[in-house]
Amino acid sequence: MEQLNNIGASLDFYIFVSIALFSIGAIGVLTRKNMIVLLMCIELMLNAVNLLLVTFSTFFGNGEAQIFVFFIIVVAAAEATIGLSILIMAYRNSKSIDIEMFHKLNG
Amino acid sequence: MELIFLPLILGIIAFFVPTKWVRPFGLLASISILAVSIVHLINFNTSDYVMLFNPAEIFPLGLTFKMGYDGLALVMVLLTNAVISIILLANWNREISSNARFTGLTFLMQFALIGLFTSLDGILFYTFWELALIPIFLILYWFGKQDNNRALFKFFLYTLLGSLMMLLSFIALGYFAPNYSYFQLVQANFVGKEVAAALIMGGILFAFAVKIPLFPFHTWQAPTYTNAPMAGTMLLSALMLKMALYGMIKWMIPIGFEGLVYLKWPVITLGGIGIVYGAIIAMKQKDLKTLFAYASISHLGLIAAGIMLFTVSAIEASMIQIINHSIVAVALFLCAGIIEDRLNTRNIDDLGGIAKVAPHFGFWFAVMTFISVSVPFTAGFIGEFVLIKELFTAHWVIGITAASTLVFGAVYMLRAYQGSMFGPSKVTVFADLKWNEYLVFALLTLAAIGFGLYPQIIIDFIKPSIQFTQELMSGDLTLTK
Amino acid sequence: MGKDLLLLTLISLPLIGAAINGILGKRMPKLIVGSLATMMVFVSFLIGLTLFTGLDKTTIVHLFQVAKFEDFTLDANFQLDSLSIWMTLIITGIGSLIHLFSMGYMSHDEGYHKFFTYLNLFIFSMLLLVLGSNYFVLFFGWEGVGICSYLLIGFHYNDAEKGLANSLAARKAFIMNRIGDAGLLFALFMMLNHFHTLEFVEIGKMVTASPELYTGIAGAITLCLFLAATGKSAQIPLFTWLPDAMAGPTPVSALIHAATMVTAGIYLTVRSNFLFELAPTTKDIILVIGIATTVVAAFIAMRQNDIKKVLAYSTVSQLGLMFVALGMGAYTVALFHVTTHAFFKALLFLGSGSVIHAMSDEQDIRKMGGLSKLTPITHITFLIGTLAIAGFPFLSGFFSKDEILAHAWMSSPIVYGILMIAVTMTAIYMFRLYFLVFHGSFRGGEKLKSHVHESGLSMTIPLMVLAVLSVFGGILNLPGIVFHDAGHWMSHFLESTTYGLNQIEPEHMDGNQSIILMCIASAVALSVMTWAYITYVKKQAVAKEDADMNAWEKLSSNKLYIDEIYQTIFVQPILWLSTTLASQFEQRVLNNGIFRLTSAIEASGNYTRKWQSGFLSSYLFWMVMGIIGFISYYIIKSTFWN
Amino acid sequence: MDALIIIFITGLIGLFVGMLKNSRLTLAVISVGLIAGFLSMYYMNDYQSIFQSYQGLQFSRTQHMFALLAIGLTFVSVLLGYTYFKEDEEHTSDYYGLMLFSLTGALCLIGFSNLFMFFLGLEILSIPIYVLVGIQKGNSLSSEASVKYFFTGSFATAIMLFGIALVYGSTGSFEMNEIQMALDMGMSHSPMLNIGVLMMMAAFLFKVGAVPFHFWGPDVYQGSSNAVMAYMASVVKLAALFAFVHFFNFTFHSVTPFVAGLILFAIVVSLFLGYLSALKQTSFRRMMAYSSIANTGFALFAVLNQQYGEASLWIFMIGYACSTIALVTINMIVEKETDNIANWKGIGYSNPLIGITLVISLLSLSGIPPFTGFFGKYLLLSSAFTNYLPVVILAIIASLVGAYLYLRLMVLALSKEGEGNKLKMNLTQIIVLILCLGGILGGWLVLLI
Repeated sequence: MEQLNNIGASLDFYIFVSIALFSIGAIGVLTRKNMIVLLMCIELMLNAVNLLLVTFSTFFGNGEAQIFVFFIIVVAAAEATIGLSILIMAYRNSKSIDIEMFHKLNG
Repeated sequence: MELIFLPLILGIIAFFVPTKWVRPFGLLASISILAVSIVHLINFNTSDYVMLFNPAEIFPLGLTFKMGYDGLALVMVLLTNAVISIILLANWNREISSNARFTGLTFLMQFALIGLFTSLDGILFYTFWELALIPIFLILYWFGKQDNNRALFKFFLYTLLGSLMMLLSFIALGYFAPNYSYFQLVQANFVGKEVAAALIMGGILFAFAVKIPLFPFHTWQAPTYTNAPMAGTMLLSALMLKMALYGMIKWMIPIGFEGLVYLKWPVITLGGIGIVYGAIIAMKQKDLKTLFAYASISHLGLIAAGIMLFTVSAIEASMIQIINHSIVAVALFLCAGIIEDRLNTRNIDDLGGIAKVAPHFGFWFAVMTFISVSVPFTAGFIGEFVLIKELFTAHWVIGITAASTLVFGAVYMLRAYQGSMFGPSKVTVFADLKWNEYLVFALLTLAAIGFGLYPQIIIDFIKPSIQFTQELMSGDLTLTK
Repeated sequence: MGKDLLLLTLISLPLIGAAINGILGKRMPKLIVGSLATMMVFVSFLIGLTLFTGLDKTTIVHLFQVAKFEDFTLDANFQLDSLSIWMTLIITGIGSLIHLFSMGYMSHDEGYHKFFTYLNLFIFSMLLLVLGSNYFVLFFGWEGVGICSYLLIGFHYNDAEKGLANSLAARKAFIMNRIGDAGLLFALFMMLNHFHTLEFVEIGKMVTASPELYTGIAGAITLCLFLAATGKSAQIPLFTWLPDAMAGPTPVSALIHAATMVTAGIYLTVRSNFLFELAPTTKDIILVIGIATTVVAAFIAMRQNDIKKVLAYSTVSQLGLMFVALGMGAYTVALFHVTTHAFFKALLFLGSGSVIHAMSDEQDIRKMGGLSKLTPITHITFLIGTLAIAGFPFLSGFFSKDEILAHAWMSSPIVYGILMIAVTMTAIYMFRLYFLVFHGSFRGGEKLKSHVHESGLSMTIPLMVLAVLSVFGGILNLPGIVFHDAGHWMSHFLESTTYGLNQIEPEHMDGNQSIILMCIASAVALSVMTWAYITYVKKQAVAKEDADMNAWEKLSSNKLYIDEIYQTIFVQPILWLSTTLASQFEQRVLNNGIFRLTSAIEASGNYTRKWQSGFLSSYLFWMVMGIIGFISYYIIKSTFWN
Repeated sequence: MDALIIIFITGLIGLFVGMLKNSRLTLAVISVGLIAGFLSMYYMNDYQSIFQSYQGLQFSRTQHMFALLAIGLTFVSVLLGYTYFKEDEEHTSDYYGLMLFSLTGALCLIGFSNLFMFFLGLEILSIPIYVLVGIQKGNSLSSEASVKYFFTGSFATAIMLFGIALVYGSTGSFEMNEIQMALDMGMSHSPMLNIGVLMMMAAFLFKVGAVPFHFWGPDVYQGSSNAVMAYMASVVKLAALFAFVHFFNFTFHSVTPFVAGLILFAIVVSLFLGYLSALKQTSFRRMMAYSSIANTGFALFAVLNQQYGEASLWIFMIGYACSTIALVTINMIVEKETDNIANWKGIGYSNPLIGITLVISLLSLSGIPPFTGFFGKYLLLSSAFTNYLPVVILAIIASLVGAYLYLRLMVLALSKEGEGNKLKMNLTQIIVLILCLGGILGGWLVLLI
């Protein structure tokens, strides 16, 4: 119970941190052109979510959220692998991993 | 049920009939359908509704699947079947009638029309209304001129816009009645919500106005007629347009009369404008088909204006006039088609002196001309007489406007006839009529004169339905269904 | 055989004839076709006679009910009374004579059976017109005769040079009649709205029962009726079709455009006398228009060179005279003139027809002359006709015209004066015509002269019969002042149908006056005759060419330019409107407007597509923008909403 | 429940059977598996399942219907894919396997009753699609499409997760009904929750492909193969839309009025943007993508319809999916090296089956009765009629533009110039067309049951 309280005091702090992380990730996604970096930024966003979930789970004092976090980690891993393979294939087709290269499909 | 589904089945069969059998098949099939409807006519002796399909329970969306006919609907069904047989007969010597696609589509359209006339459920009505659009569209597209896409799109989108407005109105109606059964809808109570009723009816009326077509919404008509094949034009003007007029009588007035007071005079005015406008434009048209198209704008403007008077006599006269217009439309477009077949032109300037080389055609064309200017002894006369009388009673200005059709009609019809048949004989060789064309003309004349001398036979059939409407409007009516 | 049945047979016989000829005529020999048609009409004439003799009171025959509407019914009823039977006799009598004449006249025409079909049809519709017991049936006949007249005027539509003109004339006649018909329709509507019936008798009863109720509406109704009458009976302003209608074969002109159809207007007015009696204004209008028409037409007739055109304008002028009588409320007098006019005008037309036949279709009087020896019978009969119409003493025309003049004198001397001028002009042009055609030397050249011949019996017999009639026709209605007890037989006969009238009987004026009037009339006729004889026979004056005419003559020979005026005032503007509407409004505004709209919608697709740039970064950017937009929406809403 | 297992295992088996390099056999195995899954889903309530106890997946009657529809549509897509996949024998099974895995995800997404299952379903649904889109290795368009889809998709996932986290944070539970209760107790207007809901909504809009998160749609549809596109347009859209509707009609129903404005905005813009942009396309799949954006706009009316939303969505989706699959099949039959619409000229004239199918599916798409498409639209619009009349009218206008679009295609395809060029179809395609035809003509009859 005390634990809950003393995290309760600084709950907002955790939330802000994770929001900040999330925003950084998002801004990275927006600004960077290298696909690998994009991938990393998305990972960062996911981790921000993880942080948030863990915070809440501590706040509510139940483990559900932490289980959810495990799900997220697994899924993130899967996504990363898929993403990398797609990236490789894309690289094979057009010798580049700069997303600006890909605008044949438009209009 | 067979009344409704026979055309559908025959239509589907028609697609698979080998080419050399299509022609007789089509004619026989249409005649058999006509025979079925005549059987219904013989058994019809009640002023009440004959339900063809009347499920007890009510399905989601307030769908009730009620189908049946009263005198009004039965008359329209008969008209449809008769006209389609006539059209197939008229096209007997044209290769279009040996085309399985055409025959099939014609029957599908017949199915849609009969369904529309017999449907007693709002959504069914709307469904058939839309359904009727598809076969005619394909007929126009496949058998019309090849460069007619623009006209086609105009036609389709115009009518579709109308239908969507109608859909909105029907959705709105759903809030005024427990379900979409006709008998529930007519009891929809708009007291205190007249404006709402006016808006709803306005939506429905828009769809009708486009189909009829009323004055500002008619631009699809002339190009569509001009590009369409003869049969397509006949189907359009002899049957398609009647859907809208029937809808006005059967669906618009009984359901939304509370709101129609707001629409009455606007529509009558548009009709009046249409009468004069169509006639005046028809005067100088060169293309026979275009001329007849504008002429029919003029005729139908009169009918629409008459219906909007809501008086029993006017509506009875409108029905007579509806039937007459079907006769006239088939007749005139057949004449135009005959000329086009023989000479590959419909331009009055290139014609002239046909009556000399083809006296029989000249004679029949003259008869049809007189029928279309609705001289006495023809159904058109009684119709126009009473319609104009009612309009005149309503207001003398509209009466005089409507009466101008007497003079103007004579002007453009005689001009068309004189220009193509008489005068300097530009045309030297012109094959005279074929047997089927003789037959068609004879039948049409017979019908026109028969109804012209004894229109009572129509009135007797439709009177109950119209008095039903009147009782609704006067408020003393208890419905059982 | 009951009256009803007789009446129905009387009506239906011509229809049967038409049907038979129309269907089988092509295969039957001409003689049978013609005689069948003639017999049909003649038999109905005989039936008419029997009915005429057995006539006692008004009988109405109900055939069937055409249609029953909410507040009125349309019935096919027929009425047998003095007026209708009188008209029937004229129609069938003259009609059978003209049928007989046509058998000879049309013998060379390939459309023989068609012609007789149409003629019989015409007789049928004319009988409907006069025998109908209500305005509805009357309207059937009214339009029916219009159609037949259309068909018969344009009968020679495929004539090499005149074909187009013929068909155009037919069209003009039909359309102008249609304008009149519209008037009749409106009259019918008003009657339906106020009397809820169209039966003559019932309306008559209502009106006579309480005249004061209906004075207002009667004015409107009668005006519409008179509009119809002007259409059918070729009065100002709708008279220009009649001269053109001469394009039809001559028997047609005789039957339709002189004897019967054009008098339908007079019949209509007499039929509705009970209404006209309530509308003094209308009667004045009728009077004025009648006077104007008779003068104008007579003036135009003076310088026409087409033999039939002259007679046509004289017809218009005579009809005007009848309307003058109607305008003065002298209905029986008008009918009397209708009768005599039917006799002598039919005679004149047939005579001219026989002339034209003899001249092998030459109608220009400048090419004729001296036909008196070549065609003796025609000459005599034509002379009788001329004398009759010119008002030569004791011929039919003399009496009928004199009645009208007497009434005119009673109403006002001015009217009488103007009418006298018209009468004088009538005499002038008729004698001019007569002398130019039958006297002097033949001007048509030898070749034509060689085969000028008298017509066959079938044509001359009618001429003679009609000649006799036009001589003794006056007996029907001798002026009471002179032949005291024998006088006004016809007026008394017709009183039963022209009931409720207060017409001035010439008895009221003292004998000397009326005798003086007669003397003046005959003096005029005789003096004109002598003058014309001197000018055209002694001085051999021939109709002038347009070049050396003075202004008045030009005006006359160009028909006062009325056709041109109508063209510019009515026809051109409407046609202009038609073209402009079609090209400007229809095309520009409606068509292109919608097309522009659709193309604009289609083009807008190009702009919406631009958003889809194809760059991943922009996609992501817009997604973020979307989220930011959502959140700002939330912030705005939560701050301003609650 | 068992259906998921069956389908998943079938996918695995399929992968192994694929080694035999016999595409017919693979197809047979997969079909059997799908049918088995369908039946087990159909008779779900008639027998004791060992997984009955599991609370994470609950199939209510509606969800049941949706699940069946999803399986059915997948089956159709599988059949449709056959002709295309059998070209490279050794990878045939991969397609099927991936499709089936993705279907498993879809089923989770339909049957979820807590956020775990929801999230897993979403991912299991999406990840195979990323692969499927890019599976044409040599094709640079395909790889581009898959890149775009992957990055936008995973970005959306991140947003979705953040939303979920915030919702959890403000309600303290992952169980749908508990969240609902928590919201009903009146925490609904805490900023955290609302922002969470908004973010989830954004992610949903992305998944269903509505403005302004629609950008992936056209590119991905064009880049992927016909079969995959058909699958995405039908099953993926169905599952995503259902989840969306389910969330906002039940769990978040107290929040829905609050976000209604945004959804209406999305609806209107999607409708117009979709149809207008589609007018000028030359690539068929791209055009269908835009049309699918517009149709999503219609489908979103279901979100605002608390009462009949899901039922209406079902009717609408069967109409839309069947029409789309039918059209894609036809496109597959006529497709030359490119999927240019010009290939369609006159195909309908002398091939009756194709002609009838395309006419009916296009009419159904333009919302003409008595086809299912009409009833779908009718239900959606009529429910929205009272509250959102202006939007309904706009939707009507937009559907007129749509009608013009489909009409043009119809006219092109029915042109007489196609006289006599018979296209050859193999059995599977014919079956697919007939199934779709049945769906379009008969789908709405479900209303009467």
